[in-house]
Amino acid sequence: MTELLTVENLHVVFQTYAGTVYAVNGMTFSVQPGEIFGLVGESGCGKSVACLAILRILPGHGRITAGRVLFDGHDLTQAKESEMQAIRGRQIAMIFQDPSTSLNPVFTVGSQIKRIIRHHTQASRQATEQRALELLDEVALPDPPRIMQAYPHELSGGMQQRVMIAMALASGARLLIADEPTTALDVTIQNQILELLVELRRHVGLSILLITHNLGVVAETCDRVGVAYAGQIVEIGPTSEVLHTMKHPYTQGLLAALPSAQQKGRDLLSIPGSVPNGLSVIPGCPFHPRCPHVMEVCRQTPPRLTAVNPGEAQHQVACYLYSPETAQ
Amino acid sequence: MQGAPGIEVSPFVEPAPAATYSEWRLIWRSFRQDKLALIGLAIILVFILGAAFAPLLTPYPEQGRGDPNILEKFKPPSAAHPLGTDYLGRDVLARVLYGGRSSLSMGFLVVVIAVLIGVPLGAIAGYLGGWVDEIIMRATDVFMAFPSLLLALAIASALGAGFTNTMIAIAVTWWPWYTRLVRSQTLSLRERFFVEAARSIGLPGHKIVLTHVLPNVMTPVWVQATLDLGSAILISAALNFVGLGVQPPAADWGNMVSQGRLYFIDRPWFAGAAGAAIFLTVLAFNFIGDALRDAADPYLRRT
Amino acid sequence: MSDQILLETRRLSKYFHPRRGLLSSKTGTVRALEDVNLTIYRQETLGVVGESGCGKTTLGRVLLNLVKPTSGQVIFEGQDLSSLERDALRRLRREMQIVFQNPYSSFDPRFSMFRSLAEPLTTHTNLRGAALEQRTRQLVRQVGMPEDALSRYPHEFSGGQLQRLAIARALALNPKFIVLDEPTSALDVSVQAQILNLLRNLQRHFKLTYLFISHDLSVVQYISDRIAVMYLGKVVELIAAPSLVEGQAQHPYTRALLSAIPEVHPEDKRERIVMPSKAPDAARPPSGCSFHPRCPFAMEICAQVEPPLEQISAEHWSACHLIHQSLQN
Amino acid sequence: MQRWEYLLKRLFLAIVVLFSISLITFFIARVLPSDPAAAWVGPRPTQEQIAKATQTLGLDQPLYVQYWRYLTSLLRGDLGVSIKSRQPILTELKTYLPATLELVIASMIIGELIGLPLGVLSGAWKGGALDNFSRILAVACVSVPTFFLGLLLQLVFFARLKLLPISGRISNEIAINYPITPITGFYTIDTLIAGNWPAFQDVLLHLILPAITLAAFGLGLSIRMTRASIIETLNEKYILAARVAGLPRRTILFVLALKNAIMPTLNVIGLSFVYSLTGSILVEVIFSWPGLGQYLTNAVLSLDFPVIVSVTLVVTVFYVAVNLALDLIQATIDPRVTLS
Repeated sequence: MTELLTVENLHVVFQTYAGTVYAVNGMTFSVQPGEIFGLVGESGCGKSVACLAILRILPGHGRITAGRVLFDGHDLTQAKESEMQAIRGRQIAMIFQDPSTSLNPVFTVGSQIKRIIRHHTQASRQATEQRALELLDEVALPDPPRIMQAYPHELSGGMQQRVMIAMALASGARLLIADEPTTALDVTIQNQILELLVELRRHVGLSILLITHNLGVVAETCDRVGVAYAGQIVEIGPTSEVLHTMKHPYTQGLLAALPSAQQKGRDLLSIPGSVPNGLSVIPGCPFHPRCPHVMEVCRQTPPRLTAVNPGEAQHQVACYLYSPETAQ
Repeated sequence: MQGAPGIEVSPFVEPAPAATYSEWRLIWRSFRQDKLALIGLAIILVFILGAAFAPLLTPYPEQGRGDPNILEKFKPPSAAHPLGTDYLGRDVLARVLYGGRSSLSMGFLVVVIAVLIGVPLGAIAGYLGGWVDEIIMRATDVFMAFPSLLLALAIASALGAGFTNTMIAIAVTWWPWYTRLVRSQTLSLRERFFVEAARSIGLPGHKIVLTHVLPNVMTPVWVQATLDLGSAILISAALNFVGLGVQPPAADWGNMVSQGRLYFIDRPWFAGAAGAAIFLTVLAFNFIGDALRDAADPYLRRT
Repeated sequence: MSDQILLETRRLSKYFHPRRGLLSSKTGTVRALEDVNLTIYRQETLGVVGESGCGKTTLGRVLLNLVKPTSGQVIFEGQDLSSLERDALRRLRREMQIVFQNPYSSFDPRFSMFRSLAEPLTTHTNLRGAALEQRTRQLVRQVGMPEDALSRYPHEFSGGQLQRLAIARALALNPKFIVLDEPTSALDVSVQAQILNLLRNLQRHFKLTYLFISHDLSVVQYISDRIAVMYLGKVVELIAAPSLVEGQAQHPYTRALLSAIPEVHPEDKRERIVMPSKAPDAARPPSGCSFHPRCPFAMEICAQVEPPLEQISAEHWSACHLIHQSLQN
Repeated sequence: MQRWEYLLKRLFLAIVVLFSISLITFFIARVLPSDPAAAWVGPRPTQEQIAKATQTLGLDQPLYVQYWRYLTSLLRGDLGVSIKSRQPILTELKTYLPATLELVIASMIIGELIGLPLGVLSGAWKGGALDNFSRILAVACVSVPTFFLGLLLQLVFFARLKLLPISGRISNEIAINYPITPITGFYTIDTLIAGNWPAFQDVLLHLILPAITLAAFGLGLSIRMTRASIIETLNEKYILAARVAGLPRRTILFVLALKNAIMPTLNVIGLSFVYSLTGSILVEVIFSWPGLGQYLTNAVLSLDFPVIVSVTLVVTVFYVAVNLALDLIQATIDPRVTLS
């Protein structure tokens, strides 16, 4: 299978008042055509920054220091700004966490969608209008002609996110990066948006890079998942394998920490400490200060992603508990 | 389970976030990167010291205070009179140094009075809300509906010309800006939970305003006050220029320009020196204020 | 039984009138709470769950008298809060505390932790000097923080640490009742577990009563003894947590919420109840049952008659016309 | 809220403000001075004059009666009589106001025409050469005292370069040889209408220096505030979303960002207007421009109190009206304004 998007050993740093923040430290993953890939992790794990880096829209004080981002075989980190311009929207679209601030408040929904359609297709006025109505229908918004006339603040959060998705489709992108698309929404609305994404993947053949902190969301929508910690992928593989036969102590800890009815009356297993703030690079395995199974080697050299079962390359984990060198 | 102090808790190993500096130290660290601001600081220092030690710095202190010296009038700059002499023969440098006493102190006092009136009113309006807020805000509306120079001019002429009256007149037009600023800061502060936490433990309102609200709204007030020092000096110079403010023979940069303007085409030095003094001072305060605002920006946004 | 009751509300309502100033047109009142009758037993955790704008946060504030109710009563240990004098009310504040959603804004950035934790003590007790210091040290230890935290400032802590300290502050006056307003929603999963464990330990140890407000039904299910489900300012279902887990919820909204939790283990998945996405507007609640426009089981009567909260079993109440339907069938 | 409701509300508020303004001017005129009658009569009053003023002003009456008389006479358009000229103030204002407005409008055109585009470009290319230039220009413009700048310009363009006239609205010989028939009171427009080219040229030359002097402050203000609002808008999430959608930079800047940044810009125009209006007081003194400012400063020097108060009142009313108009324009541009 040829990957649509490959992120290889990506490093991103930010210069801030407090010092240099190492946000992404050698992240590697790929998204295949037509799949939903979940990038899951807690705050500060670098998942959102990695996505901004893919599209090269990092804020001014952030920059890519190493690594490659291959889209269709082209390295986006080396592309000129004008080439990126042609990739944004037309090839890769992105939606954000808070739809209410992602829509321009002083233009109607219709004019915002139509502007994108016209820019990318040069269609006639009438065809543009038609296409905009189709798109709003495609994201299951009721009464598209009325929505076209509405200003963003007149729509609910769920509807705004649907509009954002319609705008992502308007440019004809093949890959959609969805950065916590449902975090700002209520649970019942969250489900509908996720279902819409799954639906679009099936119908339009859209590939989706879904960023979330919610393992439940991953379980219900993603084909494959990468677990990020301190700017690196610590475990990656098909969703059901990662979530059911999880190997990395961090993944195990995350799942054990989820409160559920079954855990009732018992203490939750929790990971001690809190996520690192990125102001320094943790030597060795980034998880070692919080890991219950920490060994001497973990403090020295960072582990590499290796297949969990030899001969089955899909499910990989970066942990010395499973690497052949330390297994003996 | 053990006794009260030792109740069982999950193990906890977590390093504290690294940098722990106070807000003003961080602001200063960023501020001192700004060359223009440092130049501004130097200019202000020179004028303040010049005004404070005027009697020691000039050989003609009595001329600085206003004594005429008709025989020497209209002398261009020379070694004896580095900035020349004015239409009454007074040493212009001495006049500028003494004029700084009036101009600088009026600007400074106007801002102090405006802050003293405006800040408490803003905090009260923002914290209490309701009809108190409504009344205070409508009052600011009315005062801000007047162009401030004009209102100050009308009030100053009603009170009669003079340093104190002019200062009061300007301050009256100035406080609403601080009330507005502090009120909006207070409103956003009220959204933050520590104020609600203070209410939930039953801390009385005046204590909440004094200990939690006011200290947290002052950073933007200091920034604004620095910028306003320039504007206050500008407006007080304007009132002195039209004949309000300090009365001759006392010197003020504003009335010095006014007195010199008729001779300006042929003998530009004495109106020019005073005009340049105003320009440099206001410029310096703007440099400082801008740098301070940029430096404090992360802290202003935080609230 | 009545001495089992710590707190009760009787027909508690809170209306907000969005201020429009002079010359405004009356464009509706937001009914944040309407006729809420709740009983909270000693040492239990009552979970309150609902989507944004359902009034759950207002409920917490009204119980603590931080917001005055429009009508109705809050009765704490037999005393009606609205009838109390100012001083009596201030004394009562010692008994009831609150922990907020956002730990980062829960502390005055200019106060050291010592000052923040000492504030409730100096306001309500005569503890000063060494005794005060002693007490604050004890408080930080109780929540699993090192004592040197007292000399530090809020920006030096992580969210999880701050939430521990906020809990310490809430404990300072030995309260009986704590409102926990989404205490973990700003935290990461791994830290959330620490806080939930801490809350459970403290409850056991200090015999605390909790009102646990959250939008996350899985957290509420885990920590609560009973759960109140709110929709547009009303309690639509009140149910013991084990019954909820066993799938005995009656109200379609409760069932929709349950089915909407994204599950890590798909085999746990309940059949999904799909609701129209039309967002409810708290200023213009629908006629009859306020949930009927989104309810997949809506009947004719739902649009006309508002269903009362009816008792189904000992600890199970529900406000839905379907109860009678299912009983008849 | 409906748009007409918003409009009504704004109008109502404006009336409340106007009412309060009359209260304050009343306060300044009748309460603040230690002896209002003496202040009203001017310098070196005679006993008889004071007695007459006390009677006409009704100073022996209770304050509320005085205020009522003051308010009703204002509403009739009676602003009183100038002490110095013994003319009704309203009549005098009618001759001075057009001169001031012509100057203010000319300066606003200069200031905003340069300031707004410079602010936009400077904000869009933050840190660039143009940005550095315009920031220095802006801070210099807001720091220089208006009256001093006027003197400097006279020194350069009149005395040294001999390019432009030093003061007045029109040269004497032109005024005599090519007389202007007042229609609007704006000399530039009046000469254009009449096709009076020599006079038009002369009037325009006279306008340049005072207009530039007056424009400086507003120019600096426009650059700073427009720049700040552009930078803020460009930091918004929806601008990032537009970039991600692949929209070209010029569309983002000149269509998407500008429509959002226009609101603060309208406020800038309002502020510039008031600064020009008050700045004209000083500029008119420097350039002997026969407008409100000169009328006012002469009144200050001769303690012509009725004139001081009336000019303050009239200018403020003007200012309120301009702000009201700007508010209504905002309401038509931004759909959210009517909600807040």
